[in-house]
Amino acid sequence: MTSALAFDLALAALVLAIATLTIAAREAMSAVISFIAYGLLLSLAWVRLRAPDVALTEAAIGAGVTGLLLLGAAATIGHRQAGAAPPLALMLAAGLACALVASGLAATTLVLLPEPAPTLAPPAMASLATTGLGNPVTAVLFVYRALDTLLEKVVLVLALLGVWSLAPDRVWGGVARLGPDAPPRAMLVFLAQLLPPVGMLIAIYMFWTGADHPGGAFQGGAILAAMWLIVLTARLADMPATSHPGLRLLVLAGPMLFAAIGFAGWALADAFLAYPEGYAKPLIILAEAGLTLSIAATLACLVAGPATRTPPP
Amino acid sequence: MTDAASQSVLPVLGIMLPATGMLLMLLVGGRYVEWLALVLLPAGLAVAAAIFAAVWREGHTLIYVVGGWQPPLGIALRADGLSAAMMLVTAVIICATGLFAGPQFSQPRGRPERRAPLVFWTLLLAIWAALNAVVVGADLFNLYVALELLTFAAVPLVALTGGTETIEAALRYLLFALLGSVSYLIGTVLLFAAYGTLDIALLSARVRPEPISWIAASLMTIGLIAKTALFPLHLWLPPAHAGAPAPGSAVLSALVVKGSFFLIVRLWFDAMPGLLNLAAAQLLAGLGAAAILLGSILALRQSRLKLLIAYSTVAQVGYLFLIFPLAGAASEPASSIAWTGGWLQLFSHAFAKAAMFMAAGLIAEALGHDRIAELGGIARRLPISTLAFALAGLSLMGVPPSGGFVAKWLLLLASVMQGQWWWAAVILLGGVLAGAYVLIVVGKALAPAGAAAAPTAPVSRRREVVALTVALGAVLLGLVPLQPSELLQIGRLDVHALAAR
Amino acid sequence: MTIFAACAALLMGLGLFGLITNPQPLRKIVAFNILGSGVFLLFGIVARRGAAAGVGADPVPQALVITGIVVAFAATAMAVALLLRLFADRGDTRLDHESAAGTEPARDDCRPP
Amino acid sequence: MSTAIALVTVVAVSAGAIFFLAGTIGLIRFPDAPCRLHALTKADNLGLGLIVLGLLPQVGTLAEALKLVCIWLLVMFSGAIVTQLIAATSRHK
Repeated sequence: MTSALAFDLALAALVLAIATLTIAAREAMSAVISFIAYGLLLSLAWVRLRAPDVALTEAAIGAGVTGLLLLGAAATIGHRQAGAAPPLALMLAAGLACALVASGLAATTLVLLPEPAPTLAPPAMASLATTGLGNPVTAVLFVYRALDTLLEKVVLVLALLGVWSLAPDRVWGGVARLGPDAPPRAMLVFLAQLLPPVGMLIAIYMFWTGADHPGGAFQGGAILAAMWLIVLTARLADMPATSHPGLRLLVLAGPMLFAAIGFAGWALADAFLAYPEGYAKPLIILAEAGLTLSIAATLACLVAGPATRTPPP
Repeated sequence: MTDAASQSVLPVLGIMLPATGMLLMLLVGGRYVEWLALVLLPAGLAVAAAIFAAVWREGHTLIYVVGGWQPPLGIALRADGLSAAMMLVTAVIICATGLFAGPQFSQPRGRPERRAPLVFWTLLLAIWAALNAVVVGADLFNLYVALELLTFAAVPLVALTGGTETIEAALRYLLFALLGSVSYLIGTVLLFAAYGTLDIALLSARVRPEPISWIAASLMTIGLIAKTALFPLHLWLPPAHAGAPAPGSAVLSALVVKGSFFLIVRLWFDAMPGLLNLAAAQLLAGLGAAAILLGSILALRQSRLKLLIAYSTVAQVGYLFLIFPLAGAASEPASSIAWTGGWLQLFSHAFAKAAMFMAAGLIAEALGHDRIAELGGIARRLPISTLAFALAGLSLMGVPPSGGFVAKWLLLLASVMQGQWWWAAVILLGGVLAGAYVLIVVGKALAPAGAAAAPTAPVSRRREVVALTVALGAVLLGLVPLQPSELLQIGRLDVHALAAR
Repeated sequence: MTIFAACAALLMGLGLFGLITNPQPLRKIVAFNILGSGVFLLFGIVARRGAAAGVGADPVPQALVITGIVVAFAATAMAVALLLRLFADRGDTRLDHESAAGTEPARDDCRPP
Repeated sequence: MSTAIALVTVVAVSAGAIFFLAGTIGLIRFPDAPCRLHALTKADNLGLGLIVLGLLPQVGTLAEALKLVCIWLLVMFSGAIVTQLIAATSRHK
């Protein structure tokens, strides 16, 4: 037990140290790089908190895709970013205020939370059998609180629309720029030829296993997105135009399929987003399959950003 | 919540109809977007009207348990009298905005898809879905997702047609909104940790006045205040609302900021009814009063019409917060009077502000600018728009006959009845200041055109009529009887019962 | 668990500090992500405290965090896109320009075709 | 027998950890990018290899053992390529 405690202490100290580095870094690029390391370490903390699903999500999306996005931004903006630091007095005041907030929150979580802690684990586990799933987190996401998940998919699509809408009028529907204009290095091309088959396999496994074990559509989708981005950066495939009907279908198919399953539940199982008895697991896997593809497309497009070139004729 | 309730799928339709409609629009793209809007706007209005009618007829809350999973494990949707009224007002304003924006955001025939129309219509429907989700949501985390949906629909709308300043305004708006979301989320997790549920009805029975609920409530309120742009977190609003295209500004000012305000009320009156004490209520209303005075004074100093209207939103939002001390006290009938007055203020401001932004948009379109000093002669060129602006102004000032008058009168009455006369003073002073900034604009508009007046571009008569109709809506709200509305009490927690408990 | 609770609170404080004091919007966005991950960690602690019925952590807060992480990513993507557009238009990304809206003519509505 | 297996694990994992430590010190102390990469990749690939080797006797099934080996191979593969890319980029500057 003590070795676990020591590990947790070391992990928490390391997470905090890297977070401090991230905040204090002088250059945006250094901040982003340490942020990625921070995200990966944080996913270890999630493992320690017995939340492997979250750990995978944090590593794939929180550190991976977010990191990619921020790296791209830092590379574009570069060093011309020397905004003046606020005056020392303000820094001190802000520091004091934030220290107060942090200690207040720490005190709240350490002292004020009731014992025994209220929990929804028993009802969630009790109903797990009726869903046919083995992973209670997937059951919460796709059965008990499916409306949250559905609306969150709409949020993701909306974010993509918001990003796309920042394209200038004349290139609307055009192609986003990914990576530098120079031809890709041979090594990158090699990576893009060899890694994606493996990555796709892992992504499919991740989505498939999510019904019963840690994993699911988000994590699988994020890995798939990363593979697609590698292929696109290596120019092994063309970035599709944002007006391409196929791309739009890919982005929208998952949420629409999920919504359709929801309405089917209304017609066949008495409630919106309910599943007919015995069909819950296959329907959820169907929805997750669609969502994995859509999440992959959406995440990749969010990283690629708005169109910068006119669409090919 | 009262016990009487009936199952109805209508609340789900209220969210999913615009949400799936928005996805469909993005899928089909091009000219089909407008055709879809032509179908979806009336359909959504019909759903809102059906909910309104059902709540009105049955006299109790509509409930839908999503997927058949009862809270606390599952999520429920609840439409009480207030939700029904909010949904109806939202639907009417959205449809009017759609009519107003129709000619402005249309795809040319036989040409490649244009950016602004596609983005505008999808965002309009997304805002609608989000607002409906906010007003019928009964689960604090589900409401968080709804709030994010609202933010993500509103921010791109700010940057839709503008230049660099509007991008900056949108970014600042996003940062404020995200900070607000995080603060709300901390409160949510603390409540879950303390009481084991996120369902508002269950929470209302479990929450006790103890430190952790205080901390959670404060954090959530601060977050929501940032999204509502209550003083002193209002800095993002004027550039954002003034920078959006006119129909966008109309929806943002009339509806979007009200979504997060609605949640503050849900939180204090429905989720944690035992928590609202005198000090908290006075603090919130104090910020509201500061917003009324500061917003109005800043509006007076603006040189651009759209910024003036945006600062007026800062001020008018302030009135809404008077609901906390006036309706929170358990002294009938003053409490019910204030409750009705507060919500009437919200509805009439929605109509008035939408009309004002529409009129201002048309004026700016005709002149090519919206500098107040150079508005001379516009009343002769665009009499309908000027009339719409003036009528909407009546409601903001609180002059009869208008919804704003009834709302402010009820609030005034309630504050006098409860001996909180200082709020009455603020209401009156705010009315005078509103009168001043409306009259400045109307006076300039009525003045003869200067010698160097630029030629004006033609504007669509149809759009002017829409603006005028919306302004008339604000006036017509003044015809509601000067008494507490029964509809708005449906599903409201009984304050007396609570005090006795 | 106590350790991670303290860690979560400190992360939130750090993130907030960065969000307030960092002059560069990109680093504000990074700070927002740290702040957000601190909040999510708080969910994780609540989940862990709710361990029961044979699972090591209450699945409900875990699911909420997964939703939250995706929403936070969407927010980051939108903020970065706005920032890059600002940079492309103006060559810097400072947000301390006192809104020039007061002097600019309204670049308001695209006129109907 | 089990003691011997445990001993192998302890020795291999400790050796792996030492390699990681050396790689990290190299990353921090070496003067320029190629040197740092040199230290990092050599030490990390070997370090990870030793750790995987040490863990192999501890897993129950063949599938899990394969997963461990896959991790090692994937890290080596992507590490090698990314190192090349970083080196090429740093030379260009």
